[in-house]
Amino acid sequence: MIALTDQPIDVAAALQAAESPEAGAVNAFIGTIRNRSAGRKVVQLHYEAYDAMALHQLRRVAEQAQERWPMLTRIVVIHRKGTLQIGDVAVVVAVSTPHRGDSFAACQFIIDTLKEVVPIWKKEEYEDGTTWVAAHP
Amino acid sequence: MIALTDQPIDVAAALQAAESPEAGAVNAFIGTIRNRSAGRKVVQLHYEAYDAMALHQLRRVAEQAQERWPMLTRIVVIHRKGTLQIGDVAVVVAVSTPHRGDSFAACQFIIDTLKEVVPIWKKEEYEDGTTWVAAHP
Amino acid sequence: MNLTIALFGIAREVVGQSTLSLEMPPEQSVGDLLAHLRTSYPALNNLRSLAIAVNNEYAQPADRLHERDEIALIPPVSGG
Amino acid sequence: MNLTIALFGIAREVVGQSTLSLEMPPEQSVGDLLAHLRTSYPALNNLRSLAIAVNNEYAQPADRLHERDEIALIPPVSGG
Repeated sequence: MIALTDQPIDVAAALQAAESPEAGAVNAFIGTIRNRSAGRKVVQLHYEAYDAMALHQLRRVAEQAQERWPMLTRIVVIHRKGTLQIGDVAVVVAVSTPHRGDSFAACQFIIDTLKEVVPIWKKEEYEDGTTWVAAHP
Repeated sequence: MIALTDQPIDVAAALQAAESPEAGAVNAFIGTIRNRSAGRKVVQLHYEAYDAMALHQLRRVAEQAQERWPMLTRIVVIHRKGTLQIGDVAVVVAVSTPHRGDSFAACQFIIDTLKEVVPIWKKEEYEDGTTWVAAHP
Repeated sequence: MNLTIALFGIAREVVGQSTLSLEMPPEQSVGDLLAHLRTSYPALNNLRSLAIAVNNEYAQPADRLHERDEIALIPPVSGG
Repeated sequence: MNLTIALFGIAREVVGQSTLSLEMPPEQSVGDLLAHLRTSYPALNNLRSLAIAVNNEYAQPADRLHERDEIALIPPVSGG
């Protein structure tokens, strides 16, 4: 299950979608909105996505993971977009494998690669301004 | 939160307990009961625990993780005991950290160490017999 | 040929609009388009990276552009 | 001194009871107890490992046992 949504992410449903009777190990990464960033207090946050390409690239990342870890039984990636508050869930990656080491490695690969290639942009809003994260050197 | 329980584990509640406004990354490992083990069809499974020592050792593992990853903001470990069916959740480990790499490493350390030191024993029940897992060479 | 370029994030703010319509000579490459945009909007040169996507894939500088391509300017991504 | 040993998992099944009460000379070590148990219940030698826990901690062979210690025999663990 690969999705991009402007609604709150149901983490429990995402995890359940990752579970499978053939797989004893589920690893999940949940990215939430921190109250501070680079020492500044964050008020809220906006995620903008290039929807069609973001979904396409998310599917590509999942396919790459499946090639590298053929024993993956389920892959769930859900990314939020729109305006988020502190503590809100921005992204969930959940995978299942028969044995646990593979679940950690595959989940970390997916979130690491997602952050490199998926066209989604985060704008942080502080009490005294805003920044597009990672835009400048 | 460290717990040993004979009731079904509420995974969503465990994850929520791991989240924190100071930490943007939650990593969770969920161990579920597979329908096969070493090629045999598993019917159900029994976990026996030495309760007092298991809780003490679980707390020790959490303390070791906290020493090694001082940036850990929350550690949740819940292990089930008693009779479990295929697909049931046997264990949940969930941790939060400000940055994601640490959350993966700390969560994996905790589940790996748990499996080595915590006095809990798994008896698998097949259609034609039972085995105490890992008991024999 | 007429190219339509979708703009996102800080690139959209720098250019001041969410799509650009450009009339360019035929046989233009991705590299040509990037050079044109960097010249027209110098603030784009302050970004840590700048890529062109064609039909939902990251494109290489030598790739040729075609009028019906879905083109987007991709500033540094920051999802997750 | 009288020692009470809690038994779990396959060790409980091998011995056939969930606690053992043993009368042993004073100043016995963990290693002495393990040797005694392995002799009394040879099937314990088939296990991949066998440890003694004293007061909820894994004990070393040279550790001395005391009458009020909470002692347990720990066959190979398989939690998680």
